[in-house]
Amino acid sequence: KDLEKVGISVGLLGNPFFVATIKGIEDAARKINPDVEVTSVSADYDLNKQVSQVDSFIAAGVDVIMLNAVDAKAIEPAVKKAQAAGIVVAAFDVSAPGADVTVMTNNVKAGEVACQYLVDHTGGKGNYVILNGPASSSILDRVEGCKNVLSQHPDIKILSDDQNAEGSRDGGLKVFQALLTRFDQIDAVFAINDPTGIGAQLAARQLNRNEFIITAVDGAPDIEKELSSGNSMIKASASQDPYVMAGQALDMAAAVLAGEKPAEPTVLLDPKLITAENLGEYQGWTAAR
Amino acid sequence: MAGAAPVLEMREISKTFGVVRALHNVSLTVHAGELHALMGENGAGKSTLMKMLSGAYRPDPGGEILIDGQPVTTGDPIKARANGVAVIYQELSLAPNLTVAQNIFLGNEPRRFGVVDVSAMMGRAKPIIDRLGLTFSPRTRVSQLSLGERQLVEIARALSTDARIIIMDEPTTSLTSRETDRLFEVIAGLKAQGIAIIYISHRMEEVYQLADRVSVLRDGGYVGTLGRDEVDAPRLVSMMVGRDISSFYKKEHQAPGAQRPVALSVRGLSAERLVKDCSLDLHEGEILALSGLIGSGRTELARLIYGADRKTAGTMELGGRPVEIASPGAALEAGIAYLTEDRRELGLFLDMSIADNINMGVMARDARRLGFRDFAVADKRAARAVSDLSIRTSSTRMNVGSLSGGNQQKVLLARLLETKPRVVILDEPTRGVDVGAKSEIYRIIDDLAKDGIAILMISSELPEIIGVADRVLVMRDGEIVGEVSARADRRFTQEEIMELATGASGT
Amino acid sequence: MTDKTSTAPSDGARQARFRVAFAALGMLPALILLAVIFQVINPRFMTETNLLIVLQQSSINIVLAAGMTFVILTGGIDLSVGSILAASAMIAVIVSLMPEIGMLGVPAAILAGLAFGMMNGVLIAYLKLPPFIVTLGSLTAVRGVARLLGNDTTVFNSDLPFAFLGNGTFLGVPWLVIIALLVVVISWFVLRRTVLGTWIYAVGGNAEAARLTGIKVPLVLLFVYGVSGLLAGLGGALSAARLYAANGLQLGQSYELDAIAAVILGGTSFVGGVGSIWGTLIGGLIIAVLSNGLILAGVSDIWQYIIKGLVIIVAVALDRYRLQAGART
Amino acid sequence: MTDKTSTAPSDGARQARFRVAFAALGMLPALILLAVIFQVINPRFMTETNLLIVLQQSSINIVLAAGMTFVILTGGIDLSVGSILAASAMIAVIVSLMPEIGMLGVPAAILAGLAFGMMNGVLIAYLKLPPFIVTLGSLTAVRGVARLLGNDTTVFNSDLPFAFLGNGTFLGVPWLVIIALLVVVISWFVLRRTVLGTWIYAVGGNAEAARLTGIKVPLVLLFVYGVSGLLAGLGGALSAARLYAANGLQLGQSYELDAIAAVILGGTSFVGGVGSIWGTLIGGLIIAVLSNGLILAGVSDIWQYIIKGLVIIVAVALDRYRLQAGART
Ligand SMILES: Nc1ncnc2c1ncn2[C@@H]1O[C@H](COP(=O)(O)OP(=O)(O)OP(=O)(O)O)[C@@H](O)[C@H]1O
Ligand SMILES: Nc1ncnc2c1ncn2[C@@H]1O[C@H](COP(=O)(O)OP(=O)(O)OP(=O)(O)O)[C@@H](O)[C@H]1O
Ligand SMILES: [Mg+2]
Ligand SMILES: [Mg+2]
Repeated sequence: KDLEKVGISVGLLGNPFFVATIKGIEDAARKINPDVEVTSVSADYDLNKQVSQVDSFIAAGVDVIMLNAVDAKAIEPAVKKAQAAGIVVAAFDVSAPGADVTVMTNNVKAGEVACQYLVDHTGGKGNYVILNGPASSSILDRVEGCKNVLSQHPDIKILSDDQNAEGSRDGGLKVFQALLTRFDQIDAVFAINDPTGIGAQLAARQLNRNEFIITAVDGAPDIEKELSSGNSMIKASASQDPYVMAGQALDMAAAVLAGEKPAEPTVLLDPKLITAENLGEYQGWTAAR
Repeated sequence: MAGAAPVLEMREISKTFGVVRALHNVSLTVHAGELHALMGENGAGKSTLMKMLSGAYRPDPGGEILIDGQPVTTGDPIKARANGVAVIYQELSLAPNLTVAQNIFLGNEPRRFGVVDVSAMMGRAKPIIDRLGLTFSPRTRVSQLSLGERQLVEIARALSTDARIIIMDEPTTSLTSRETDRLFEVIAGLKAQGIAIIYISHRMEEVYQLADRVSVLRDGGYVGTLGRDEVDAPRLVSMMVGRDISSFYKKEHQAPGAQRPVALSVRGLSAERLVKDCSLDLHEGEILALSGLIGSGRTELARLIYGADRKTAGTMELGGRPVEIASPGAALEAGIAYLTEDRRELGLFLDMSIADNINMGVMARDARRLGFRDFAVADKRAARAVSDLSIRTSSTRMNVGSLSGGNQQKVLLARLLETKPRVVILDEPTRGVDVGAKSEIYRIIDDLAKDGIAILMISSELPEIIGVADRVLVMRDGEIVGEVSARADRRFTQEEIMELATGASGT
Repeated sequence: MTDKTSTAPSDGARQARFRVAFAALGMLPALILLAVIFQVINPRFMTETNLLIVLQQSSINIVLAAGMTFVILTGGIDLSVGSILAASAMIAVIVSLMPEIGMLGVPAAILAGLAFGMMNGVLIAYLKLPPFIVTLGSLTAVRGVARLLGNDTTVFNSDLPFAFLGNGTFLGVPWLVIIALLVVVISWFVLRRTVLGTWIYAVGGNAEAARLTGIKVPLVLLFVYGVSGLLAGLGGALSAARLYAANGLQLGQSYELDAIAAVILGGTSFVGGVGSIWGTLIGGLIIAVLSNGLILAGVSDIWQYIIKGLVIIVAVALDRYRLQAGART
Repeated sequence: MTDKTSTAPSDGARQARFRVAFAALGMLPALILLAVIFQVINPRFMTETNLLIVLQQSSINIVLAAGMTFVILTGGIDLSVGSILAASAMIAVIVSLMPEIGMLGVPAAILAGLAFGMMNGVLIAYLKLPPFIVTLGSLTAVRGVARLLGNDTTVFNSDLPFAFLGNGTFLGVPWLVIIALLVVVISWFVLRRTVLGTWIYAVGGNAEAARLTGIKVPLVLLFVYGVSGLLAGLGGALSAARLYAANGLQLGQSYELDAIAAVILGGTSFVGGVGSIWGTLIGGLIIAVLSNGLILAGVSDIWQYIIKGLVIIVAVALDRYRLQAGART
């Protein structure tokens, strides 16, 4: 079968991360078939909505569904339904049980490298804060990865890990303002994504606190700017490459559609820790490719 | 005066609401300094005609309004006011959340650079307030006022504009004779200033007393105009209703006196607000009137008996047995029914049909299994009530909001009667009701009394009290200050009641 | 006079009935117009499969909106339905995981919804607190409970005993659709054929007059918030049945807005006392047709937002215009 | 009788004034109680720094809620403020990135907000469409516009020329707080001292009566929705100034609920015509104190939801109780 119609459902379309994934998919699909029709929709983190969207894709007769699952477990029945209709399902960024192919960032690893950086630069001790976010699988994985590292160092004390900063600048600012009031001495902060990290830094600047360093996950454009500024408290971010990740997922899906069996249906991409030093080599999300 | 050019001419005014033809080619001429009374049955179209003049409605094409001989733009309240027209609406149009002063000057505030000039406002309010003898502060919120007091505010608003034509649509319905007299003095003053007044009322005595000319509408059409000398009751009534009404106050039932058992006995009823230690006995088949000035607490007392407000002290007995009435539902179950004085705010469901409004109190009783409504019974009840009380409507499925005031009142009365009460409390039962309907309502009240039902009637209209009641209790400042009853040889008089109500006799 | 009284009623009654029927049509023309436009853009829109999908997608919202209709008819509002749906769905899945009694997940969810709704009702009816604040409070608090129930994880059951409710069909019609229609029909019966229904309209029309007529206003309010909660609970069970899973945090977020939009699009007034459940049905369908049709038309997500917003506004504007034109004739 | 006429008014007036003052206190006791409880749990709560943080965190919501107060006083509602905030913030950042005219970002955002608000106003005032639907429509459509403006990316400017508005202080008081207070004071002046303010209350109290007295009701409505949009635009500028960035999709999500909650907590009635801007200020502070205090108390996210919801309900319940007790004395 040829690749003629592709449907994409992502957690939240307005997020620059997903914008990059969609671009990656579109570019990859055009390479295979210049006349391909790509429809992308946002599930707004609503499982019901995502299942409905899968239904609509089935009705619209797409060949491939590119799925960024809102819920890594519960999406299974929808995947089965689509496959029963002869559609190839490719999961990207978040795993989806039963998907034909899966490409995602190793989020556990992302948490590990980001927190390893903190450990290395605090001498393996001190007061840590984890700025948590909404309980989605990728965020849970990042926190798990971080804790994997921290738990090996008995001198590290986790002051707080149960505050939801909503994954946004606004939330990071608000929550970290209160945490700064609550704790006098903080040595390191792990933010579950870049906006949260930047929000935390804004809070710290406002309250004139600078005794700690921050790391995050994503490698978004705004963090590049931060890292390059030279005076940022944010020292590193475990970067993902949404463009490559999603493009690769589409390539694999197209292969399945053409009847090839992938050697390895699940690909975990390792994050790269970007810092001020290696920023020059980093391509970034929005790079034209 | 007849030679003077008319200040107002309305020509060939028609108005249809959907299928209802409210007015049909009505013309009217009013001169400066004249009090022109407008009469007609409920729903004849009086208020509608006046709303054309005030700009609330626009007449159907073909009609014309001329002020000082000049045609004016219709359907615009602001233009109308600029043309010197002021209105006291029948259905009060105040903003309840604002103060008295704010309402009086609403849309016309004294201002400096857009900022309300409060001192100027108070200064301008003062003479008006004095003129009407208002007993409440201009800073009072209107929601705190009783209906009668609100009507005074509405009048004050009309006086505050320098109008040349003032429309008064039933201005006295909630006023007692003292405020009414005050208003009449004001009216005399206005006439002397050359202001034209259009006066709508269902109270014949007022019309005899005030009117220079009377025009009559019937079924949306113009019937005729009588000069002051031509006005007499039978003639007016037959013009209005198209037939004679022989006896106005019908009084066939026997005043039961003490020989009939006491239906309702109230002892020491008090409330947080106003009502203090009120006691009364109401006999079966008796019509007991409750009189007093506005704000004397009659409505409050009635609501306490009905369980609509919480009492702080007092006991009640029904048919000799003590009862505890904590809610209107309980009162209805015990056989007490209450007709509110404020039919729009507290009585009617304006978005519902006439049939539903009539059946609202007995719906549960009529219901079939599982609470399903019995529409057959409901329709029958509604149809019967419509014909029994001569409610003027084309269908019982019409919204009650589209009825005229008097017909709305009959709908409420029908609802109350359907509950088959043993004790009936009527708060201003003929408020805004035309002569024909009034005499029908009196007949209904009389019939109820004949059936042995006990009736407590609150009324601000003394002739009505004298014509209908067997006995009168007078309230002042929340207390029952005295009783007036008829003796074999003579009925009680207005003077006796007023003396008690104002405390003039020094009791 | 006599002849007038005899002929006028039937005439007026016919006219009145016509006007009621016309008003009851409500937004139907807008719905049909939308459907035609989408059909022109993409002929797949009016295929049987796709129409069933639209119905299915609208069904949970319609169930919630039916409950919301009761509430809004009394002049209230219920912001907590999305959270109640999430909590009930959690309960449905958790119970379904228990061996033997798995089928009880559905009644458990419905009862849980009822319980939450009654709590809202008690606070509103007896403590006389403003509905907006009470249900905003429970929007937040019940969301917390929903998360607590699953400890912030997704609960999942691939052998859900009542999964047929969410995915099965009966004579070719999805159970979801059948249930939603049943809810609408029963709501219609309650609202239009029972005493309670008339009381609901009466309370919405004039609560103080209703009290003075002896209607137990607090009981009516308790009922409507109970119904809204119960239907949100049913919505939770259906959602669980559809997804084989539930998540306390994400499920049902901002569903209240969709439900309210369906009710108001359907012509029910916020002030209370005016409106019909059929309107709600059509309102719910308009929302579903819009979402589905825009995807079929290949409109990008950003433009979907813009178009959806504008269509909602244009639809009520058309409706307003139609009613005015109707009144004029 | 004469003596009564002379004493009664002054007596009544004094009573009335006392009652007004007492009612104006509104939710202040609830706010103080909350603050005391948090202080007991964590003595850092009442430090100067933290109180300034609370004020700062509440300020954007208070700006939105001030606009919402105008709207709700007329009996309307504005659901679109969150989206307008997002679109305006985008505009503020985009303009700030233009060399030379960067400072114009603030007026550009405010004007954009005003324009969106006026659009709502025209539809509501002149086409007489229901406010809920119109602003629900623009909630969606303007959100789409906000996303379109940045093509779904986060726009940021680390050298934002007006960043001091979001992070700077003036005599030790954050600019954000100063601006929010200014907005409240100006709103108070407009509502309580100007003719327009009286008209706003009159329209909310009885729109038909207002029309009959010659008030141009449509103009009043246009004004209130314009103000709400304008303040949402200001909120967007402040938000941009605070974050040095804006994102069309995420910014301002469900801010409308917080703003409405502040207004209603503050005692303004949904029915219109009753309420005050001071109440809104206190309502906004209660919401901010709750968020901040719960984090200081170390309450986990899940329990924050539950407690927040319950506290909101308890606060209005206490208020209701207090008013009743007051009425009795
Ligand atoms: N807005 C409306 N819609 C439909 N019908 C109306 C409307 N307003 C008035 N009507 C009808 O017009 C007719 C005249 O009503 P109007 O209020 O002018 O009577 P009225 O003479 O003032 O009676 P009343 O003495 O009871 O006040 C009535 O039949 C009434 O039902
Ligand atoms: N909701 C209220 N709050 C405060 N005061 C009120 C309220 N309602 C009425 N009052 C006051 O109570 C007093 C008595 O009112 P009530 O209605 O009982 O008198 P009434 O004798 O029936 O007079 P009316 O003929 O005007 O109806 C009035 O002075 C009024 O100002
Ligand atoms: Mg009239
Ligand atoms: Mg009274």
